[in-house]
Order: sequence, then C-alpha cells, then structure tokens
Amino acid sequence: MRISEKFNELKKNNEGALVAYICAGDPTPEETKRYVVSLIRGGADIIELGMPFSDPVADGPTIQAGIERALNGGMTPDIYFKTTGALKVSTPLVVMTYYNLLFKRGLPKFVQDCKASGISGIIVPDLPAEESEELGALCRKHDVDLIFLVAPTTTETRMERILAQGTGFIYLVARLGVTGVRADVAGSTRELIERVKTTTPKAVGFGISNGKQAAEIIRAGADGVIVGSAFVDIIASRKDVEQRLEALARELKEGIRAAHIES
Amino acid sequence: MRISEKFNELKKNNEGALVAYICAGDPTPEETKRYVVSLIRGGADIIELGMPFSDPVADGPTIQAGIERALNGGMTPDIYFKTTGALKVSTPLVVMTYYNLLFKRGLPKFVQDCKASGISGIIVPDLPAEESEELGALCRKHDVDLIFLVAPTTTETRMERILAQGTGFIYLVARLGVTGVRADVAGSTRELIERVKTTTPKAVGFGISNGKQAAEIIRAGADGVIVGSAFVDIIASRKDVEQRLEALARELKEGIRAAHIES
Amino acid sequence: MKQELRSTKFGKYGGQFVPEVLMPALEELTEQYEKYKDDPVFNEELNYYLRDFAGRPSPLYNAKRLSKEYGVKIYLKREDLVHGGAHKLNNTLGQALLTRYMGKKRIIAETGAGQHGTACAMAGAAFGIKTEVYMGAKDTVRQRMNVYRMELMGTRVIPVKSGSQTLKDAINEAMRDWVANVETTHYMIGSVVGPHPYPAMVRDFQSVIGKEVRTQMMEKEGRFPDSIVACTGGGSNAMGIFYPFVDDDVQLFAVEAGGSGLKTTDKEALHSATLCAGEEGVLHGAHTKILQNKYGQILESSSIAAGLDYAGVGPELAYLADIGRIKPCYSLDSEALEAFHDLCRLEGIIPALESSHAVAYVKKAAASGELGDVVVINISGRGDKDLETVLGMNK
Amino acid sequence: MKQELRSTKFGKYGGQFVPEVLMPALEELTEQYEKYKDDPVFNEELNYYLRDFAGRPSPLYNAKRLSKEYGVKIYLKREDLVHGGAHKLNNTLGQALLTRYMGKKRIIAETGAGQHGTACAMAGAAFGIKTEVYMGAKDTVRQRMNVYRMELMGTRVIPVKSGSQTLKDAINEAMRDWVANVETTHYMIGSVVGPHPYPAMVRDFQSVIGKEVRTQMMEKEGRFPDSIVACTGGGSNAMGIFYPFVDDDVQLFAVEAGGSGLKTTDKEALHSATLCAGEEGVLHGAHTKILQNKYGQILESSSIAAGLDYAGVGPELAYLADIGRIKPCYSLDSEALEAFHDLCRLEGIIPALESSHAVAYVKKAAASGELGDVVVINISGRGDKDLETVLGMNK
Ligand SMILES: Cc1ncc(COP(=O)(O)O)c(C=O)c1O
Ligand SMILES: Cc1ncc(COP(=O)(O)O)c(C=O)c1O
Repeated sequence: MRISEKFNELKKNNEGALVAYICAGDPTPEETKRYVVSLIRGGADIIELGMPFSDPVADGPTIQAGIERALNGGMTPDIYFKTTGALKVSTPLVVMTYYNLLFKRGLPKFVQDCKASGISGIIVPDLPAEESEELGALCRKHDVDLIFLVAPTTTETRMERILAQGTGFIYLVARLGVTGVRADVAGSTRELIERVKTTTPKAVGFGISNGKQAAEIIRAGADGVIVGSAFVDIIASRKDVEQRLEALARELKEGIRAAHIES
Repeated sequence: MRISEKFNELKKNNEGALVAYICAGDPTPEETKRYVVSLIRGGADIIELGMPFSDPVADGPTIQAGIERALNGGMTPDIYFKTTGALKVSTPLVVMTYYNLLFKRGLPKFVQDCKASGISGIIVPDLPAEESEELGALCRKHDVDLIFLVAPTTTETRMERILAQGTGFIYLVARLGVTGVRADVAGSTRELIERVKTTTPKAVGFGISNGKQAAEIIRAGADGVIVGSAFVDIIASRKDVEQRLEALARELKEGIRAAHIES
Repeated sequence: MKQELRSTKFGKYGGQFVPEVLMPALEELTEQYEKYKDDPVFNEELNYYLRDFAGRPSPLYNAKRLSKEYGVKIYLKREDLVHGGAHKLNNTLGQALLTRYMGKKRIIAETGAGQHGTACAMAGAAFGIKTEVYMGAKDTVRQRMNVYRMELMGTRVIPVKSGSQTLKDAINEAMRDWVANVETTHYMIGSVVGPHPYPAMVRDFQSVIGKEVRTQMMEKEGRFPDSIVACTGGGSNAMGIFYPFVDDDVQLFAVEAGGSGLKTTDKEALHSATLCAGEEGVLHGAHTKILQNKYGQILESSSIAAGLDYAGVGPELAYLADIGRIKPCYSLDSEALEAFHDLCRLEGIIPALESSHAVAYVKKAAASGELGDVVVINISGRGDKDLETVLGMNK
Repeated sequence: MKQELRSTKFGKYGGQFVPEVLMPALEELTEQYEKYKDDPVFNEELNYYLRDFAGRPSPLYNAKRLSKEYGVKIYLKREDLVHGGAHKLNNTLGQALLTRYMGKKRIIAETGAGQHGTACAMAGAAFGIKTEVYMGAKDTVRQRMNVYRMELMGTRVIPVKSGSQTLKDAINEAMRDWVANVETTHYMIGSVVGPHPYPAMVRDFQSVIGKEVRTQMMEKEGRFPDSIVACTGGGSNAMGIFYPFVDDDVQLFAVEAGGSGLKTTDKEALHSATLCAGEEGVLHGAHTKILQNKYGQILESSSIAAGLDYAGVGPELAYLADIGRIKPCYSLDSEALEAFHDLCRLEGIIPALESSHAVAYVKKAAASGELGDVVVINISGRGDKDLETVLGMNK
C-alpha cells in the first residue's frame, strides 16, 4: 500500500496515523519480523524500519544502541531487503537510514531494492533537500515516496523547497534535539504544524512515548504521530517484547483516536 | 708540632712523609680518636682530619660517604674541635673542610679554634688563592699553616701566586679528577712535581692506595704522599678497622722508606 | 583551483549532509563567516590573538643536520611552538572569535585524543566563553592528562558512554547537542571536515601557516620551496600550509597514516589512509573519501598517531587529489616512529607522531629526487603528548 | 649598578670558590666568553638560533581577564612558548654555541627535575655536541619522562646514586666530571649561580627576555612597566628580565618559593626563599645567600615547584637585594597553586608552578598599590610538566 492511500483511508475514518519505528535486525532479523507483526496488531499504521548505519548522528542513544545491536547481529543492507521482502504485510513500510548506505549501494539500485522488497518510502535524515535531486528523480520514477524532515529552525525559504520535494508525509521534528523519550510535548509543535502549509500529511516525531502525548499532537493538528525510542526501549529490555510492543502501540493508537473523537 | 718541623725531621732521616686522611666523626668521634692512634702507630706522619660538610664537591664518592656517616653520627664543627682537642698526639693535625664552614663560624674564631685544639694546618679545597687573603693573614697571626692545592692544570701565573701564599706543604693533585682509589699513578705527576719550584715540602695526593704507588711518588721527587680514600674504605667496611688502618699505614710508610733507600 | 565563493562544494566533494535542524545553523554560520572573513576589525583582532596569545609567526627552521642525513634541504615549519603545542589553536582562536562576533554564548566540540579539545579550552578561556567538550569515555581514561588540562581551563569535559566510547561517538554526541542548542551554541570542528562552511573556514583559519611560509621562504631562499609535505588526518594542517601555494609551482604531499599497512577487514582498517585507500562516500556532513566496507559502513581506522586516526578526510583534499594538485601518500607506523627518533636525535625537536609521518615520507622520498631540492615539512605539533606511546613501542 | 667588566664579584657576592683544578677552566671560560660576548658573528648565529630554533621573540601578552580579576594591568612575558617550554633554552643555546666556538667536544650538566637537562639536550642535539647530564637517581625515577626526553635527543643521562640521590648530588658529580675532563668538556650551568663567569654569562644569555620586553612595552604602552615580577630559584629568568631594566625606573620583584612557610629545622627548610630568609655563605662556587644551619651546613630546601627548590641563589640577586634595587618576596605553595588555577581558567595558559609564584605575588600585592599600574609577569615556563603534581595536590 502506498503511504498516501493509508493516510486517505485514515482520513476517511477521521483517524490519525501511528507511525512506529524500530530498527531492522535488532536484535535479529527474525525477531524484527515478529515485532512488526506485534506493532501492526497493536494498531500501527505505518512501519518505519531503520537500516542500521555505523555512525547514526541524527539518532539518540536509545536508537543508536538498537542500531549497534542490529549491526552486531549481522544486519546488512542485503539482509535488510531480504527481511522486508519476506514481511508480506499490507501496512506501508518506510526505510530510514543514512545517506552513505544509499550512496555506496548506488542510488538506482537502492530505490529498486526498496520497490522490490515492498518498501513505500525512504527517509534519509542526513540528506537535505539541496542534495536530493538525483534520489528524488529515482523515487518518482519508481513510485517510492521520499520523505523529508522539517524542524522548528527551518527557514521559510527552505520550508518551501522541502515541501515542494517531499511526498508520502512530512516528518515534523517536534523540538530541537534528537530522537529519544521525553516527558513533555513542546509548545513549538503547534506552531510548526501551522507553519507547514501543504496538503501532504504531517506526522510529528521525536520524544513521544505515551497515548496522552500522542493525543496532544493530534489535537495540535497533526495527521500522524511517529514513535521510535519508546518501542526500541522495549526491545532493549528483552522482556515480553512482543506483548509490550503491541500494548504500547494500542495505547498510542487509542490516544490518537481519542483526540479525533473529542474534536 | 708544626708541619715544617715534621718535614725537617723526616728530611734529616732521608724519609718521605705519609699524610693520612680520615673524616672526623666517621662513624663516631670516639672511633675517630682510636683510628688516629692506629694510623700513627702504622707510621702516619701527619693526620689530615676532614671536618664534614654537607656538600663536598671536591671529594669523591668514597669520602663523601664517610662525610655522610659522620654527619649522621652527629658531627659538628663544635664537636670536631672538642675531638681534636682531646687527641693529645704529637703528630701534626691538619683540618680539611669547605669554605662555608669557616665563613659561617667566622674566620678568626675558626683559626683560633684550630690553634686551641692543636691543629697545625688548614686545607680548604674550594678556596682559591685569590680569595684567601683574610684567612692567610689570620693563619700567619696564629702560626697555623694554610695549605694550598696545585693541579696539573694550574697555570704559571697562578702557580706563583699559590706558592707565595702556601705554607706547611703544597698539596699536589696527582691527576685531573677527584679523590678516590685508582689503579695507576699518572705520568703527569712527575711533571707537576718538577713544575712546583719551592722550598715548601710537596706532598702528592689523589688516587694513591698502596706501598708501590707511594714509592713511585717519592721516587718522582715528592716529599710526601697523601692517602685518604683507601683509609676511608677500610672504615666503611667496619671489619677489623683499627688493625687494617695500621697495616695499610705501615705498608705505605714502608713503600715511602724503600723509595728513599733505593735512591 | 580555489573554491568559488558561496559554493558548498569542491568539485563534487563537500556539501552539507546533515539533519534538517542543523541546516539553518550552517546557513547562519556561512553567512556570518562570509561577513567577518574579510572584515578588517575581525582580522585585526584575530591577528592580535595569533601573535600575542598563540605566539605566531612560528619559525621556519632550516634543519641542517636532518637535511644532511636525508639528503635534501629541509625547512621545518614549527607549529610545535604554537601555544598548546600544535596548529590546532589557529583554528579554535578563529572560531572562538567568530563565536563572539556572532553573539553566541557557548562553544561545544568533540575531541579524540584531546588535542582539539585542549585548543578549544584555551580559546574558550582566553575569550571567556563557556566551553563544553564531548570525549569518548574510553578516551577520557586513555588521555587523562588532556582531560585534566581542559578542566583546568574551565572547560567541562563530557564523557560519552555510548557506542565504542571513542571519537566517533563524541562526534555524534556533539552533533546532537548542537541540534538541541543551535541557537545559543557554536559547534567548533577541529579540522577541515564536516559540512560546509567548516572545511573552507577551518582551512582559511589555518592558512596563516602557509602565508607565513611564503614570506619566510622569500626571506630565506628568495624563492618558494619545491615541495611541501604535511601529515593528513582530517587535513587541517595540510590545507593550512598547502592552500596559499595552490596556484604556485610547488608540489604538495599529503602524508596519511599507513598504520601497519593498507589492509582492511570488514570492520576495520589497519591504517587511516583515506585518500590513498578510501572510497567516495558521505560522512559527518560531507561527501568525501572515507574508509568503509562494501555496504558503506564506516571502518574503525588505526594509527600510532591518535590525531590521524580518522576514517574521513577533508573534502577539499579529496578534490585536490582527484585533479592531481596534491599527491596523497602515506607512512607506516614504523616509519613514522623512526623519523620521530631522527628528529629528536638530530635536531633536538620532539615532533608529534602525527608530524613524524610527514618527516618519514621525506626520508623515503628524498633519494628518488621527486621532492626537488628544497622541502618544507609542516611540524604540526610537538611530541610530548606521545612520549608514553613511543616508550611503549620501544619496549 | 651593572657589574664592572672582568670583576668576578657583584659587590661582595660572587667570586670563584672552586677546587684548584677548575680555576684554569674558569679562567679560560671567562676569557673566551669575554671574547665572543660582543662578537658580531657569534651574536648573529646565536640570534639566528634564538629566533628560528627557539621561537623568539616570545610574545608579551596583555592578560585582560587576569588583569580584571587582580585589579592591575598585567602583561605576561610568554617564555612558556619558547621551545622546550621554558626560558632555559635561551641559556643552553648560548652556552652550546660558545662550546662550539671554544672548540670543546662535550657538554656536561646537572639537572634536578630535568628542565635544564632537557634544554641542554635540545641545544646539544641541535649543535651535534655530545651531551651528558647528571641527575640524582631518585630524580630519574620521579621525572622519568624528562629522562626519556633527554635520551630521545641523544643525551646520556647518568643517574647519581651517592648522597641523597637528588640535585645536590648531581651537581657534585657534574663538578667531579668537569674536574676530570676539563680540557675537552664544557660544564653547562643552568642558572645564574656557580662561580664566575657563570652568573654573568647566564644572565647575559637570558637578558634577551628583558630586551624584548623593553621593545614590546614601548610598542604597546609607549612606556616601561611600573613593575616586573619574576619567580626566583637560582634566578636566571629573573635576572634575564630584570637586567635590561636595572638602570631604569622600574620596580623589580624577585618572588621566591615560600613553600609551606619560612620555617627551618636544623636539617631542612620548609621553603626555598634564600633571599628572604637565607644568610650569607659560600655554596657551589659563589659567595651568596644560602639556606644553612648555624654551623654552615646546607639545608634541604623545599617547594612545590621543583625548579625553585634550591638552597642557593644567584650572587647578583643577593647584591641587588642588599642595595635595595630588587625587592625579594615570596609566595607560599598554596598561593602559587591558586594562581596557577587562576591563569588556567581565566586565560587558557597553563603556567609552570615556578612561574605561578610570580603570578601569586601579583595577586597579593596588586591591592596595596605597590606594583603601580602596569605590571609585567615573567611566565618562565609552561605547566604541562606540573599536571601530575597539581592533580595530586587537589585530591
Ligand atoms: C599535532 C597534530 N598534527 C596533525 C593532526 C591531524 O589533524 P589535521 O589533519 O586536521 O591537521 C593532529 C590532530 O589532532 C595533531 O594533533
Ligand atoms: C619554568 C621554570 N621557571 C623557573 C625556574 C627557576 O630557575 P631560575 O630561577 O634560574 O629562573 C625553573 C627551573 O627549572 C623553571 O623550569
């Protein structure tokens, strides 16, 4: 399923999207497959699967640790695509990774591999719009979404440039900082949502860990909520992982639904 | 007895002088008194008694170690003069020490203390002729000899200056270097003896440890032989010290006598 | 051959491959740097600090005994005499002054062995700007004295306990900090690496080295040297001495760390010779040459010299190497060590192990004649920091 | 107030209290030194090495943040930036060059903490003269890195196992060596101590410091400073910066090491404040002020700064103190330590603990106004060597 279809479907039901991130291969490819199923069962609408890179500068320590577990477990881009190819889920999959892995594989091959293994979108946090022309063209050619991030610091000029290029959804960075669980949701989020003037769905990430926060985000006008570190924390604990992933996804999704019902 | 008298007496007997050095208070003042007796019994004609100074730059490690033993044993200039005053021997005594001990005591008091405690001569290895005017005058006033060293490196100008000021005997430094036992006697000794043109007796020191060497020195034209480290070594050994001091003095004195008999 | 103004690239290399949150900060930094770069007041103040605080100009010393031993006339550019013991301060003084001009209140940096961190601490203290340095927890133990040095100068050293607890983790953590505090904080990068404008800016601040060499060579020889040789980790001392000569008829040798030989496994390289043996890629914000495996994962690099032990290299060096303007080469650990001893013994100068790589290359290359008659070696730092290492190697 | 040519004395101080064997060597040295002292070729060569090898002139840095904290305008004379990290090289370069001019083939020296030894090793290596350094066996263990540094530069370090196995034994042993090898060997004394001509010669070689300050002050302030403050062990950095100002209206403060207070026992002093608390005597060849007990035995001195830990002081300083031209004063260990931290934190300069004594005195005296408005502090060396000590003290 394409990402836009998913958002359309949810919109029809007056529902926000839950985008769940985990790192592929953390701790093994087999477990990743089971975890994806748990997340979907809990209510995740889109699965963002990290492809582990050795130097993940845009990720916080929690996700970095997950990436290290995956690398130590032998995860490679080849195995990644094999794993996603074997998933056979209807939920849209998005790959999140760093530019050097795309560059080294060759951009055309990377996009083809995405397409072939059922991946609907690509997020490259260290690839700014200015450097994305070639990748953007390939994505358009292969009908794969190229998802960009915008941040509270993003200037108007850059905002326009990014909105013109991004497809699937726009990834709004809720606050200055990196991925990781935080206790409160910043006031700047609402402001940012208002600044992002586009018909492309807006999903807000960074620092969301419970249903209450998810509800707030949706109430603030977002079309989706992105949650990563909270799931990776559960994986790191190695205790009742599948159950707890499903439970957290459910809590988040309920928060999202509640927000829409209220409003 | 004055030093010159001793040399005159020996000259009459066609004999060279044995000047024996030990360090006063090494390891205690009481033992020093007994050692002096042993040296005289063995044949020492003049006793040079080191007054220990904390920084004996002109002495080798052997004598420095003796000095340290004496300082650790509590030797001070006050005790030194008490010790020599109590010796009551007719053999001439010479004090050898560094200038700071004289300076600090006050030169007049130092010379008076020498006189009062039966010391006939003073050797200050770090006091060159150029700096000795005041001390020289005091020594003349109190009839105490001021003994100077000359070395193979001493220039003609300085030689004249030194010979004009030295009394008792001239201390010829046998070689470049510091006190300490050496295996051979330098050829430069003969040369130095010839260069020292004076009626004052000439005694050669530095590096002499046995009768054979002593004989060579006398044969080379010296009026006396100065031996220190070899005696201090015996004291350091703490074994049969008195006996062995006496035996070494006897061996040296026999060497000295033999040289004169031959010639 | 020089970079066009306002371009973020050197040929295809360079760029700004960073998270979106940082882009505005890089834009601001670029703008501000362009603004002050040629500002007479800024430059006068910077020159004042370079002279009176850092001790510039550093001498250009004709090492006669080394020249005789190696068979070529050698001048040593004495960055070892710069305050702090290396060229690193040229850059941190420039950036600290810029921080003040930009009105930012805080400096952050990452450091591996602690050389750049110390240089940041010095500049931070001199300007009275709050300074915090990220350092791998393992490195804080290995380089305890440098940690202490920074702390003495009022810098907070933050041990990074994630990942391998070394330089790369410190870089990641510093970037995260910058992302979170970009409005008040300047991120001080220590070499000609990272996203634009850092490679160009650090190069410019370090160019004082090469500018001085130009004047000094004219005074001493009435001409430029035939060759300039500099060790290359990130490449700041190399670019600093090369850049003013880029348009002249002077050969430029970038000597990388050959470690124990140019071999790699799937996870690590036995060397740090990025220009010689690396491949194109994107690391720490720039498109450049990097050490990576077939999937693009960054390799752990290796060198006896901590300051050269980095899997990337400045993009401008990659560009200049591609177009043949500089010659990348390398010295092995063992060769560097030998050259270290040569310089100590023959000249009474204890060079940094980093700089010893440059000396070692001259030793190898002098005989072939490829260096010409007159060579300048950049002695990028002093070796006091390396004594323990060398002592360990000699056992 | 300056010494008359060819006199061995400064007032009643100085002289040549050495064993007869050394007298001719001192005469020769005096003669040769007088010969080359004003020789243009000698001086040109010396100046060349001071500039290109040692990195002179050293900056005179207006320490604004320290000035503000202490309440007086402070300039720091940056001898910490001289090659080797201290003023010591000014002297050893001079003497090494003289050794070559005299045609001698070997240099010997003694060293305590290893600073002078390292400076000898640097000069010896630069000139290719065989160099051997005596060092107390205990000191060789305590200062292992300095031993290694010297050895790297080709100097043989001879551990002295006699006596207390520290500096004084090393001095004795070096003198013995000189006595035995005076014809081929030059004995390199590291401060303005010892018999004539050393105090005058070392002072002259170090005077480059004060000469530079004259020029630099005129450039920066258009006038001389009101006060100059220098730490004083043997007194070479002090005489070096004082001497060119001796006939000017500039106050000169010689700051000694007050250790833990000006107390003594029969065997040791808790300090090294020879000018402040010593008495006239004769030590190591000169009539000067020394730390001694009532019998004239030399006391073990004490200081947190190894380079100040000496029971004597240069005779010229004793003379200048007697006639009131310099003001002897002292800083305690604890005060020096505090000043050390001030300079690190406020200026990004890590001073030697020796130099920190001078800084500490300014901190104390600034308030009283006795220093006037503009003060120059001689930062005689850098403090990297002292990090372990300071780290130990702060625990
Ligand atoms: C003395 C010295 N030289 C060279 C380098 C390498 O850096 P760059 O290649 O940026 O000059 C370092 C890095 O710490 C260094 O300390
Ligand atoms: C940095 C420094 N300052 C001062 C001194 C004291 O020597 P002087 O009093 O001769 O300058 C030393 C001696 O080692 C030293 O290393």
